[in-house]
Amino acid sequence: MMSEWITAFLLLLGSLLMLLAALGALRMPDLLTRMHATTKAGALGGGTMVVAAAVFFDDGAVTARALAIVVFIILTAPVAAHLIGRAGYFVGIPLWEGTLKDELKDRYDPETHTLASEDKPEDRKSSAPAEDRDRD
Amino acid sequence: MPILDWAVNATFVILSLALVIIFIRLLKGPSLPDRVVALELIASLTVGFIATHAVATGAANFLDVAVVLALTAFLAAVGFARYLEKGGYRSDE
Amino acid sequence: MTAEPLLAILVGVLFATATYLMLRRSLVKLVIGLILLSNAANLLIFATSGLTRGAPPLIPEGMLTPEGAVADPLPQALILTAIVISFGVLAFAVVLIHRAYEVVGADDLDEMKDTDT
Amino acid sequence: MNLLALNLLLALAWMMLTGSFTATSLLSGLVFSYMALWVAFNRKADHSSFFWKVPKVISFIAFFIYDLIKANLVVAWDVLTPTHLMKPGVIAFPLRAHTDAQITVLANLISVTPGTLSLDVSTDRKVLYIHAMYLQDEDKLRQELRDMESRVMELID
Amino acid sequence: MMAGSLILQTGTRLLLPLLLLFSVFLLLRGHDEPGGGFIAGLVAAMAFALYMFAFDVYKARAILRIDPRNMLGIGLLLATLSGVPALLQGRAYLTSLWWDVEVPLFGELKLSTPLVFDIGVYLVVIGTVLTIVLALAEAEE
Amino acid sequence: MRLEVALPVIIPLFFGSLALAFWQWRGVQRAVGVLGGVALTAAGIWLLVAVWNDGVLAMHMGSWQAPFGIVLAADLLSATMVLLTGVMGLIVALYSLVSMTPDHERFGYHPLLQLLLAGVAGAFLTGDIFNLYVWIEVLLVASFALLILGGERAQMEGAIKYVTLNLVSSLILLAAVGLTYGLFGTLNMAELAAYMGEAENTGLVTVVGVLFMVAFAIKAAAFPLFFWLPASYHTPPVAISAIFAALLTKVGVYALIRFFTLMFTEAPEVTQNILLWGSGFTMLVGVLGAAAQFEFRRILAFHSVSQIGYIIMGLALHTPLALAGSLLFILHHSIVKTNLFLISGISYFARGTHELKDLGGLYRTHPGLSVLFLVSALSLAGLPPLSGFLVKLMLVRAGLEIEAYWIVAIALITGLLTFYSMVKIWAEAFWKADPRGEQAPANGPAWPERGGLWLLYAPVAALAALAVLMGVAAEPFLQLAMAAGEQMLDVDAYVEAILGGDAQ
Amino acid sequence: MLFAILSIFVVAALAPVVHRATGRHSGWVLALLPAALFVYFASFLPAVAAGESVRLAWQWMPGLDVQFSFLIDGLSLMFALLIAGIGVFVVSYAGRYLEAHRDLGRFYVLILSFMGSMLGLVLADNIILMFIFWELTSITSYLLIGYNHEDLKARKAALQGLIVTVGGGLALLAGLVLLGVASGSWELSEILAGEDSLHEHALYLPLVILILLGTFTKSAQFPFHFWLPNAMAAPTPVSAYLHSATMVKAGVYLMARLNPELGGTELWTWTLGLFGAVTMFTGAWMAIQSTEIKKLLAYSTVMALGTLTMLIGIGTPYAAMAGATFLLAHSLYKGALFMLAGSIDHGTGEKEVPNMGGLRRAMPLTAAFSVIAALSLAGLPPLFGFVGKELMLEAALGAPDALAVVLPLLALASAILVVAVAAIVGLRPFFGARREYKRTPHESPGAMLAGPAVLSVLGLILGLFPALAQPLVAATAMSIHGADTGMELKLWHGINLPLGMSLLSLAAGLVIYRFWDSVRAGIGRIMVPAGRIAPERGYERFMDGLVWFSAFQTRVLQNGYLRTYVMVTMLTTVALVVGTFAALGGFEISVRFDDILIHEWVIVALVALAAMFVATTNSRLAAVASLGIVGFGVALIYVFFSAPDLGITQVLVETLTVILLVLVLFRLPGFLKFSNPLTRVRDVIASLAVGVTMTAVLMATLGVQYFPAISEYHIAESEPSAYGRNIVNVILVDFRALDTLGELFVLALAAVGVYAMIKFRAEDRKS
Ligand code: NA
Ligand code: NA
Repeated sequence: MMSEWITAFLLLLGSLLMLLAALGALRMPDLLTRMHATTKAGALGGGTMVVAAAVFFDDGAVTARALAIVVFIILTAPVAAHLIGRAGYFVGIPLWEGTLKDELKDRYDPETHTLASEDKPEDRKSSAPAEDRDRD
Repeated sequence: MPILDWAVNATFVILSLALVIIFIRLLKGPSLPDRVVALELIASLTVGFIATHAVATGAANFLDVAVVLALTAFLAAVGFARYLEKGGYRSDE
Repeated sequence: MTAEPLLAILVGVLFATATYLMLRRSLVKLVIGLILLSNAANLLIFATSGLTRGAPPLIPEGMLTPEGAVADPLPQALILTAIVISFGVLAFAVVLIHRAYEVVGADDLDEMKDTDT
Repeated sequence: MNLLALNLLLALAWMMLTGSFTATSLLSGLVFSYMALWVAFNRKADHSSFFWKVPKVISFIAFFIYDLIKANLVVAWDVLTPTHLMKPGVIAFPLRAHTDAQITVLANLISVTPGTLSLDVSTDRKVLYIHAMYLQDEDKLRQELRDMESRVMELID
Repeated sequence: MMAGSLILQTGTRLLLPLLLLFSVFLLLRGHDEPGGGFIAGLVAAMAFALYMFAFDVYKARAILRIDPRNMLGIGLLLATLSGVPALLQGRAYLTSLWWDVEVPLFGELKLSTPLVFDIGVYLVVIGTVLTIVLALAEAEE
Repeated sequence: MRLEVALPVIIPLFFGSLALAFWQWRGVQRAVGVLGGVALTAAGIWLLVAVWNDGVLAMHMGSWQAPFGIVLAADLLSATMVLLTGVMGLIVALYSLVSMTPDHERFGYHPLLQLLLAGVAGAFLTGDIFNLYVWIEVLLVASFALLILGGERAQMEGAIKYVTLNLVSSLILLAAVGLTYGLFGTLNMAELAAYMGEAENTGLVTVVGVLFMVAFAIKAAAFPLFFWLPASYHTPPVAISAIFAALLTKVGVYALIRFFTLMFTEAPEVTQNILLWGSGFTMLVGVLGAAAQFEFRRILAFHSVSQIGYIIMGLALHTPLALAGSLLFILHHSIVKTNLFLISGISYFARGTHELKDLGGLYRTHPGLSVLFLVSALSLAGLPPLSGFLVKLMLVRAGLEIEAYWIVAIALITGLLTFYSMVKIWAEAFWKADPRGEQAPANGPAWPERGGLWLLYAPVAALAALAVLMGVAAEPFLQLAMAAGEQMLDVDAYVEAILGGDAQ
Repeated sequence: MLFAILSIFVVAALAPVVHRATGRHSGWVLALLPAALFVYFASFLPAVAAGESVRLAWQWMPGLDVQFSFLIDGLSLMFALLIAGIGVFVVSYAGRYLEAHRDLGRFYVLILSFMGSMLGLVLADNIILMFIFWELTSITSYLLIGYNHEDLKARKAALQGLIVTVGGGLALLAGLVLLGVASGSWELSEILAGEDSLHEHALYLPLVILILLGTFTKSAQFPFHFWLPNAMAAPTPVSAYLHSATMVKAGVYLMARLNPELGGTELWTWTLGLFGAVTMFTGAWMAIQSTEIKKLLAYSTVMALGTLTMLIGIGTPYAAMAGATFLLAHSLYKGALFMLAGSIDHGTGEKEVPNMGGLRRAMPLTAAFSVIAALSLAGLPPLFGFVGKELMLEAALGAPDALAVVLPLLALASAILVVAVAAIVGLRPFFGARREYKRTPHESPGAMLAGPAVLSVLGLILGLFPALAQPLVAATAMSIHGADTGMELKLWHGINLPLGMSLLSLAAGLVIYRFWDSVRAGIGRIMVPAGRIAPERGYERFMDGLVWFSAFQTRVLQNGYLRTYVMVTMLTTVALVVGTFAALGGFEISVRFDDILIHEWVIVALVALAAMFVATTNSRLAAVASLGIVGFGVALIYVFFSAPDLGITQVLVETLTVILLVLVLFRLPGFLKFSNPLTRVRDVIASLAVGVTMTAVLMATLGVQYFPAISEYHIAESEPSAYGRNIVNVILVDFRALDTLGELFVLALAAVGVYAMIKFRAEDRKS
């Protein structure tokens, strides 16, 4: 009986987090801010609902599987976010106009795929504007 | 167990709603990364659906699908990221 | 009968969209059409042999047969085989259009009608 | 970190060979493989630390999950409120952490904690670029990141 | 390649062995639970594909050691020949044969020609996916 | 348990896998090519003899009693087709030893050929409709890979059409299989044959049958579904065109024969009428297509279409004589058309072109080749006493006996136009003076050295001899075909042999 | 007998060897074979003369009622002796005439095979066997006509002859099979002996028409006469002779052969009578317009063929006798004349009669034999030609009802023209003023004169002593008529109408000869318009039309646009499905939508939407991404309906596919809007048709299951006898392992193909 209440709660919580993530992805102004929403809410929501299932079945095998999923989500979600985020940034997807500062600007060299740790004065002139960055 | 049935149905509805919303983002784009982000979330939503379905039907085996789903969704993201790194179009409208 | 009619409609939609895509000039659309088409065929098999909710064809540990009715496992096996086969074929097709694009230099089937007559 | 992974692997291997996938077998697998590793590695000083850190690992995970929940509440707030309170921006965070493991864990941690998202590490590994949602008080943010970094560094070396 | 994303590479170092073990797990239990040679093979192949994305084709080939095309052939031979013992016994092709093997510590293992067959499937799937993916990636270099 | 039923599938699968496992060793590849052909031919002979002596044979895969497992079954039709597969595989494998470049061999030509044969043999032997789909896919993907081997632009363009249309056909086939299972709950051909009559809704059942018909008609390149063939057959290296001509469309035709003699026989007024009209148009459209061509292999490709029309005509007429005619026509066409492709290959080695306008003088410089061509070409045109006349006579007589006058008329007109095309090739490539002038070298750079030459000529001569033999020593072929025809129409015996036997 | 015929083909195969061995004497050596055959056939003469007929048979294809059966009666023996006898001279003649030709060896092969086929044709008793030899004569003659194959004219003529005769041959095949079906027998002897006549049979009309199509084309009857003279244009006189006087007589032979069974009806008499007469006149009429000597002879041959056909049609005993006589006479003089024409060509290098004259001194023997043969052709006593001509006119006068008026007139007209032709070929070259020639005229060697000598002199002897020919001719007439004609051959029939007609024709003919050049010119002026509508134009029109139409049809059907192919394929499927339902009924749908859960609706709807988006978006990557949605959605559907393994597989495969697409697509440009709105509307309609059809068919099968599914067995036996609890997996690796095995090879093959595509590149090899 208790476990049913917990299951129900976790399910609803998880799904609401998902809904939250979806709304965030829809309403946020630019790629990176959208990713803030999806990465966190999405990961937690998925995890929560799997845990709900684990609680519901209360069986070793299921628990193991649930655990595997949670671990996997926690391991992969941020990595994926990092990959998409930086890729999006490097191909010059514009940031929201409300963005205060960008310390990464012009430190990435698409030819060599290297990312500098501080501005070199000549970088300012040499680096091309975002539009010309992506070839073909 | 009325509470659970109710919760399950509610969950299905909420998830469906979320799915519709994120689908809109997928259609709107505008850039590929935006769509990939949407795809990622849809994968997570699918995990949610599966978990809920497992609870609803009492068949735990469906969770195996969720395990694989988590893995593949990640790989898809990596693939798309790689595509962008390789100098694909950032926006192909 | 549960959701078979619904799937029947979906199958129709998939066949239609696939056909439409295959009637375009773009190689990419062509291959995407083929992918949709194979999904449609699989769903068709799934629907035509009857749907069952929440009873996967698995036998609980320590038992000789599933308790109660389970979903028909044979169509599932057939579809699984079909999915794998389609995957192989479509992988080939995807690379084929890639190479065709390289040798012909255009994602346009109208550039590719010299071999016929 | 590698040892932790190894521990996990051995546990899984155990589960498979015994052919049972219950929580108990997972637990026993973890315990057995932990012991095995201890037998195998305790003479090697550089790894011995791993063993007294295991408790820390658990507390760390707890802290992490707490952060995750907090993060979501913040995002929820921002998503649901009509006007955007956020002041986003990309900041360069000079790293003290140096091993792959440290940097990776830190970056991922930052990505799942409130308002921050790791973009990338500079090729020379000196700087971590972070997208932050709330740059109202950048120094406070940098301080929080420092704390997190030191946590990670004492956990992993 | 992925301009060597440190984060991805470190993550992959951890994920690869996990995924490989997971795939073996799926393979072995496939006869009783969802899984089986094909699914397991795809998971393993994806693990290597991930490694290739994170590092590069040559590193991926290096950890593979065996050329996927040979793996392909070996898997096919395994699957094809798994049906032959039955023939030698004068029974129909692909008739399954079972041996219960007592393994110390871990109890009895069910060895069978279907298992051999499924392992063949496993190898073929890995070989196929990697042949394609690695070749494509090399073509890009 | 009859080993010979499964061997024709196992052998090429084994050799193919072997060649793949050792793809780095060219020697292994070439050995596999030849040994595989020899072994398959031997197995084919064994099977045919066994079926001739003991009637329909079956092997229940995995010892699972039909209809629960997959059954491999061989009647005279299947056995004959399997033997044909072996012979053609061997012939082409030999020819390839010289005609294929080391590059082609390095990239898997031999295993692809073996697995193509495996798929074809499997399709001929299986008694299970889904398993048929699987084997068809095997041979199809093998043919895909062979078609693009070499990476020429024309190959890619041809392949895109070939792949697309064959994929569509496979998916229609798959859908039809699913619907059949949905209606009858079984996949076993024999059981389906037994069930068909008892289904109340003949219309629905026949619709499913018609879906099968479309799928197989595409594979068989019948009107109006043949487009993939002329678009692709002439693009790959000639040995590959040759094996395609020998076997690919035959699988489609075989399946049509199997399905519409054994299973979907409830509404002949619909199915056989469609087939009859289809065959007529196929014959005419194909042969007219050829008349418009001036490239050696394209002419041959279009004729492949029109010849399929004859085979389907036999099926549509549906008498023992007609079916026997279809079977012999399949053999005849495989032998002759393959040979013509192989000959086009030799002429290509000699002159470096397939264009009739650039060819010429071969009668002067290559008299032996000329005779071999003439024999094959005239046989294709149905000239006595060659194989082509025998089969034409059978179909004409079968048609006139049941008063199907107009289809016979079309068949005869098609024969005349075939004659026209063959004579066109003869006059242009062989009789006409070499456009490069009298003193131009007889042979191009590709021409193989003395040692390899016989490997080009021996297969061609062998096939030509077969074409003559089939016409001159026709009686044994005739008896085989007649027996096969009777067997095809004796459904009950087939059902009994498959479902009656025990799984061991 | 079988041996006799096979021996020819064997020797033919060996001919080149013999030729190389015996050099310039090869002609004589090879001529020994026909000589031996002549003797062999002659040995049947007594029996046949006694009115018997010999039948010999060997088994071949009992399954199709085809056997090596031969029938020797008057008709076949007459032909056999002519072919073998004249064959002797043809071969020896060729040995010398073509001495210089590089391919004399191959020529022997052809000419001997041709003789063999001809013999087989006239001797065969089995109608299929007869047809086999019939076709062989067509193809060998094709190769002979095209003997100078590097000359375009020769190739064209050869093709024309082949198309016409083979086309007729196919009609003949149909006719013969009908004959076999109708009469229930495949042996001529049985058919002829059969009690009940075919006249009343339903198939009589079609089979007669089909058979006559075969014989008319072969025997160059109007309107198919045009190919024969063209066939003369290219090749050497000898082969020309074989065609005109032998091969084309195959048609006449067959009509004569079947006359007893099929003849005697209005249809038969009128068709043969009229067409024969018209051909007869046309031949003669064309002859005097020709100037090349071979053409003159060829057209006069057409005239002779017409005469024979007409005589067979008339069908009276008299006509039969006339036919037999005319047949023999014509073969003798025409053979001589063709070889002599060759001899003139050989001696002077001249082919045009107008340029000839005064050769009698340079070529005395040639001149002498020419005159004799020409007189026989003109039908002057005391030559055998006269006997034939008298009988012919007599028979024409004796034709039934109206024909008795038409035929004699045409016969007389032709006779007049033939006299002129005879004079032109027999006198013109040798008398009058001596002309200038390419070569200094010289007499031909013995080998080339032996034939003409024997044949023309034989014509004279038989003319003086017709009794010598009586046995053979009578026997032949008997076969043609089907009963003994009881007539005697006589040189002198007394003063009667035919004699009068002969004299008239002689006088008129000589007048025409006198003014030949102006006559030709005059006719030329009239015939120019007529020429256009000649049947030959018809043939050319037909061939051009054929090529044009096939090109057009192919442009339309095989137009190279894949989307056309897809469209046709899909719509064919739709049409056949709809048509079948329309024809057989049985389209019933009973479906309910009440038991569907909300999230099932949502997922299905989203999949459908995603698919439509994929189909319509112009962003390639958006398409790929939403393809992923379709994949996940379908996986969810599998999960919702209890297929976990399917769900997993679907997810994995879909992801992999998307990754592959991403890997290969990034080089390709974005979509362009290629098609215009109208096309898109059309395509949407077609696509909808496909979709609706599939939905309809699927819905029709829903809830219909005639028999329990075999999977009940799998569910029950999975654990007990296959030791597996995942039934799907057990099916895959045990119950239906063979499917999975095949599936593996599909994967492997795809990989090999992809690998080859990527690594094995044409452009690399070239560089
Ligand atoms: Na059916
Ligand atoms: Na063919």
